Amino acid sequence: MDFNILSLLIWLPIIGMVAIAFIPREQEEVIKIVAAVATGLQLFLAILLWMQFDKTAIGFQFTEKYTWIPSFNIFYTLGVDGLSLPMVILTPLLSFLAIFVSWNIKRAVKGYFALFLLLDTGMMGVFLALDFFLFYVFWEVMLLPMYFLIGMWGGPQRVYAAIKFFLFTLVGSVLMLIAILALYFTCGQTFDMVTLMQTAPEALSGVLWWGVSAIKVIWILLFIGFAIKVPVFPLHTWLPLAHVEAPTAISVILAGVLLKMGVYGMLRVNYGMLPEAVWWFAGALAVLGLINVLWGGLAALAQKDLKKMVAYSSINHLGYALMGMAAVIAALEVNGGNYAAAEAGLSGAVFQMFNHGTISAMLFILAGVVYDRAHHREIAGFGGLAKQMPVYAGVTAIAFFAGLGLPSLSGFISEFMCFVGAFPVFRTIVIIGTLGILINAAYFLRAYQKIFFGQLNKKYADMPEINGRELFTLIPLAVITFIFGVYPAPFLNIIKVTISGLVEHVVTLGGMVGVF
Amino acid sequence: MINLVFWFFVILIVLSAFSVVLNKNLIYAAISLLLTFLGIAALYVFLWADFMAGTQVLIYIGGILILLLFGIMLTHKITSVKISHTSVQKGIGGAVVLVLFIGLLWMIKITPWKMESAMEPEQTVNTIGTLLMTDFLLPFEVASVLLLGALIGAAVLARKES
Amino acid sequence: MNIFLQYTLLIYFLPLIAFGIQIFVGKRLPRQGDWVSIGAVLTTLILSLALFAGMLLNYNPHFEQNFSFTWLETANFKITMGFLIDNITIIMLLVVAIVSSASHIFSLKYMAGDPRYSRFYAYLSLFTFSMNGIVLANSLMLLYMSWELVGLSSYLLIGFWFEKDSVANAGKKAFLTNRVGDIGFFIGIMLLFTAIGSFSYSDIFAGVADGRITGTLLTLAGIGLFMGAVGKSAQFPLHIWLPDAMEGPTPVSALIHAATMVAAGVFMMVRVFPILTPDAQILIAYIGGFTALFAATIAITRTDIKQVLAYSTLSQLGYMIMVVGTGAYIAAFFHLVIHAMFKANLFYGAGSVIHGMHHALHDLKDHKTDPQDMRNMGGLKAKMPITFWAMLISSLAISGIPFFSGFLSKDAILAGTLALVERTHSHHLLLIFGFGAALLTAFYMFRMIFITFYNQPSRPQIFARMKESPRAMLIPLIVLSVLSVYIFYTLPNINPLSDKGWFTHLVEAKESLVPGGINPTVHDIEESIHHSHTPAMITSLIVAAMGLLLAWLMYFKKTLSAEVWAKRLKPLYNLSYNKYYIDEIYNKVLYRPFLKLADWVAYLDWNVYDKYFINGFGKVTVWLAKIVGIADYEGLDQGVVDSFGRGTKRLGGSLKKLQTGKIQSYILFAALAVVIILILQVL
Amino acid sequence: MDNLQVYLIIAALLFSLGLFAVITRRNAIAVLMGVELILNAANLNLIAFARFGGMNITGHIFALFVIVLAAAEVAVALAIILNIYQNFNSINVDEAQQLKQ
Repeated sequence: MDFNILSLLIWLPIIGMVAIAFIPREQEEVIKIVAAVATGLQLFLAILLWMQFDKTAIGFQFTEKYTWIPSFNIFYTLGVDGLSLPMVILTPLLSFLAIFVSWNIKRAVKGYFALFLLLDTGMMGVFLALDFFLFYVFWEVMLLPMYFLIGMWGGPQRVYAAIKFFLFTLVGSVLMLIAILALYFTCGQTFDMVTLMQTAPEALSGVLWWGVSAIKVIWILLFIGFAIKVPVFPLHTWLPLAHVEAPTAISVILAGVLLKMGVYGMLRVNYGMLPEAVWWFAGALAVLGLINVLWGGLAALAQKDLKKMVAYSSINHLGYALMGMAAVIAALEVNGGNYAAAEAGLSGAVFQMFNHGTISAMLFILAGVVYDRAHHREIAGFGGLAKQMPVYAGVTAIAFFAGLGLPSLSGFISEFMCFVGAFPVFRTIVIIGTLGILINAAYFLRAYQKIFFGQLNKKYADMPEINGRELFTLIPLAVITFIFGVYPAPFLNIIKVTISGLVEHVVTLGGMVGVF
Repeated sequence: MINLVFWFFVILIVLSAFSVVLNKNLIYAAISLLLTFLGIAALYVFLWADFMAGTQVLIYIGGILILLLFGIMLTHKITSVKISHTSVQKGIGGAVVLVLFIGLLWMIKITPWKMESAMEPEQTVNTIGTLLMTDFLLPFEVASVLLLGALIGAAVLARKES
Repeated sequence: MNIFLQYTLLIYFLPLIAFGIQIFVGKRLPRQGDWVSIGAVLTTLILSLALFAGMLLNYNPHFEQNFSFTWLETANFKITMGFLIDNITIIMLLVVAIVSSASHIFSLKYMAGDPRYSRFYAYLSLFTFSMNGIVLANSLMLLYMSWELVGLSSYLLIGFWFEKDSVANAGKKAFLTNRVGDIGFFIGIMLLFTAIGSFSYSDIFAGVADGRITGTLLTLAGIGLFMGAVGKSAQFPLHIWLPDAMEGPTPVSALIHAATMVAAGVFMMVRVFPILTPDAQILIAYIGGFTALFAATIAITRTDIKQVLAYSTLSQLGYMIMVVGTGAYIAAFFHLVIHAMFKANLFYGAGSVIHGMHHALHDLKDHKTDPQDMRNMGGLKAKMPITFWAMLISSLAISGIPFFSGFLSKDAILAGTLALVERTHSHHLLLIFGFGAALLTAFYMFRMIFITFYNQPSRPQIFARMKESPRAMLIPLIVLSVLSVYIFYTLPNINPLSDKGWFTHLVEAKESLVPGGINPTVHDIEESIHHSHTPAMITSLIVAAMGLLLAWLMYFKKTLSAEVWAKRLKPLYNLSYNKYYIDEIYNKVLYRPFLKLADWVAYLDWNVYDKYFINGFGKVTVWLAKIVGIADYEGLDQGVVDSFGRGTKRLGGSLKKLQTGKIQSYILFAALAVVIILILQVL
Repeated sequence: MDNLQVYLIIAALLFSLGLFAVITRRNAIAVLMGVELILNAANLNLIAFARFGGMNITGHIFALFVIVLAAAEVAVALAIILNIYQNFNSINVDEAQQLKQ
């Protein structure tokens, strides 16, 4: 490829944003079309990238490197590998669909779409940046539009929700910044992530700060920073509120992309730069995953608000990914060098990350569809809608069953792989964790029954069926869920080399156990 | 003799300048200003600046002062005897100005002026002309544009609204 | 391509294609597309028959074909999928195809006029597809996936008339109860995978034989897999969903909840039998045996015709599970096949009766009377002769009367159980379970027959409007009745008292693969069965006859009054009538506490943790800010800064006068400033 | 007479007087006269420095430009004053105090 496709991917939305800035605010249709075109082109580029991506190559591809702030050794470095490619495809896909989801936005259309495109740039940048400083900048770029999008276009408690979201995330990014600077100053004054992955383990080994291993300190800082995004219990309470209050499209992005940054960040940064600590922390990670699964699931079961239930289901689902991530230590010598389990767990986590992106996006869109019609989200307030809206009921069934891990839909495989991977090392935790699949089923079926089964609620006897635009946003996601559920190999082929490389990385560099 | 002439002009300048500032009648003030300008033109001659002296007389007296007089005439009903005005904040103004003047004097006194002696030139017009057309061509042109602008601006501003 | 692969691929995917067509365009097709599904299922029937014929013609007891492809892989982790075709598979495919075809045809009339007619056929096709997946799977992975899909189709079909709350609840209950079992199943799979590194049967068998997983772990793995079977085959304590599942349409009950899906658990246990350790086997035997008797005791007090059949299904599945545990697992498979035929037939018969009742009630405009309640029937023999005969044959079969198929397999099961007791000289309890259930089976089946088809009609006005069901519903009854006759399973042997025949030859028992010789060999088992065959047969005949006699006395001759005996055995009757209060107990002990826990978690999370802890941070910060604010305002600000401020204000007040708007003042001040600077400079 | 300081003192005096006029006079034209005095003071300095700095003609040129500026300034200022007069019927500077608001 002879043009900088990654830069284009990042900056296309900004171009769209500038274009929108020049359109008079009355021209709402034009603004929406521009936004759709910008994200659509971005999606096209992402697919092009996917086509050109060399699945067998090790390391980063399509790298770009330009000097940015030479005095601090800061570069504008971009690159993509098997870990980020799924997210690079998912992000524009969800952004593109989210534009259509927000087609009915009434207030301040211009500002909304401009901020949305800025958010898109931020998200894309986080996944593509290979320079820590750049990474951090994009991380923050993403935060601000999100704050406004929730705070200005959200529900009744939007300001509270936005501030909560903002504060939580800010705490996380501050800790992350400290960690980044710590890495910068201890590992040869570089922000280059690829370099750091090679040098940090050695540079940090044996370093003690206040009597504690520097590796542990940095790991914890980074972990908290990313854990807030995931979100990991007990740092999760911003999520239900933000999800409930945010407009539908923003919930989609929040659940579909932003939450993934936590997992992505952990795999890229924590696992990449501090592999020794993986061994130390994996147990805690598995336990946190278990708590996420059970706590999120039980909380979801008790929710009365559909969107809140879906929000808690996100906590529940990402718990599986955490368990899968913890599985990586199965490959260590002391655990029997079970590479199969380690790869299963890690691939499962990455796959779960992607699947949760598509599935939870569907769930939020579906919740939005019914909210648009009924203007409430009380699960018990519906009833019998299957008769009135059969197509909607069918699509919802796909999403719900994907959410509860039904085989032939993608969620199953990733959960399965996470469990299978983590099982050899964390037997008890996984066995307790399998309760999660029961709880999953319980809350989804309960909600499904209350909304769709029983006698039709008279109030909704003339509720219109899901319309073409809404279906257009749902069908691609449903198709992806189904295709990867039936035949996941194409996805796993993309991440295969990177995952085995990461396992190898953690094993060889994390093998220096005892350096603490 | 020359010394005497010189001091005469100095005294003329000082007196007339005071008159400009203090005279209650504007017409008188304007005429005093004319004397001041004349005295300064004379001092220019003492300073070997013959061309500048000529310019001073021509522009200040022939141009600016006439303009001022026109202004005075136009803004006061000529019949009114009260072509005069009062002053404000004389006390504090005077004090400040006085202190400032003393400061200036003191500064003039303590500064070690670097002097360079030179011969009196035949005339300065040639040199000035050459310089204007070479080194200072651009400022010269800008000045001419400025004058043009001022001309038009003044005409536009002063025009009575129809 | 291999001919077997071709056939099985067609069998596997045709119903799926039919499902796809039906779900998307079914409504727009002529006749709502029922012919698509029926065509697909009949084609699979023909293909299954072809496979079956091929198997019989080229008879080979060790026939086995394995096809697999890599489904997903990473560098070291790999999952393959594929088909395992052996004799068991082919027989099972045929069973599924027969019962499914019958169900499709039966539904033509039974479901006619339903607003979601095409949807119904779509779900049936989905079920057939999923069930065939279980049958064909060559690995636990595909088995598990199909297992869940079967659960999905069951959920959809039970909840087909979802407008009724009890129906929707039943569907949910079925799915969730199955999931409980699936957790165990899943753990079992993970235990095996962790030890062996593969999901496929052949690898697992090889791994177990190699001793890569032994002892307690292997027992746990076996029990884990069995938990899956407990869920799907509705064994105690997860049996609660099956009676509720009768809320679904009757063809569904016949297909899924009597013949095929519930037998999937048994099928799986048959498949994985070689890896079961003795401990696991004993547990299986007890659970199965207990369920057999337990369900039978409930069945005797049911008044709903489908409920009787549901509990009888539980009981029969218990038999199958029990015999897997005793080691004679071929008998379990045998009974599975035979049971599928006669139990489906019983359900279709019941469906036919209900259909008639429903139409009669409809004519009467009576919407209160329960068309499934046997107490509203009686004397129907005269009105519905074909239905009656079909049900009678099936009842004879299930009761284990000679000349009917059930006798053969039941006999084999009881013989297997007796053989275990004789081999081990313990576990006598299993005999009580087995023979007790046999007695009760005969009793409750004929109770049903007598109440429904004999005696005087209890509601003459309904009776007057009853008529035989249409032909489409009778064809399955006739076909399945014929298949309930012993001769089909024993050819070329025609001795009705012996189960020897093609079937027992066809499926050979596999040796246990558990290392260490702790399980008896196939030869040992067969030897002991041979010894216990005759006593078991005689005993079973006696108890069946007793049960039949009792039913005859009570419900036909009425020399023994059912009411009087119910009063005499009041506590027992109550227990049975209330299904041992299991649902209530679960509700109280599990379900409600679980929901309460969820509520509690949600409350803790949102109203305690978030409200007090997280927002507490905020509150503390705000509070601190306030304190700082007060200190800042009252002390620093008012005290220190404001004095500056006040001074400034005063100064400003005075200086304000300076702000005159007059340029001259400003210039003056500028000059003043210059002066001040000057002075400062000098000083 | 051949002494720089004398000229500077005169210029300083002129400047001070000009400033005084600017500060105190109420009539705009009188203020303008004060400005003229200040400009003349500056010019005088320039020319004096030219004379005692080795007869550097650049000083003259500079003074020339100042004169030009002064002319332009007076023209414009008078025009403004006329305008103000038309609006307020007075050219007393302290009456035109919109700046205060």
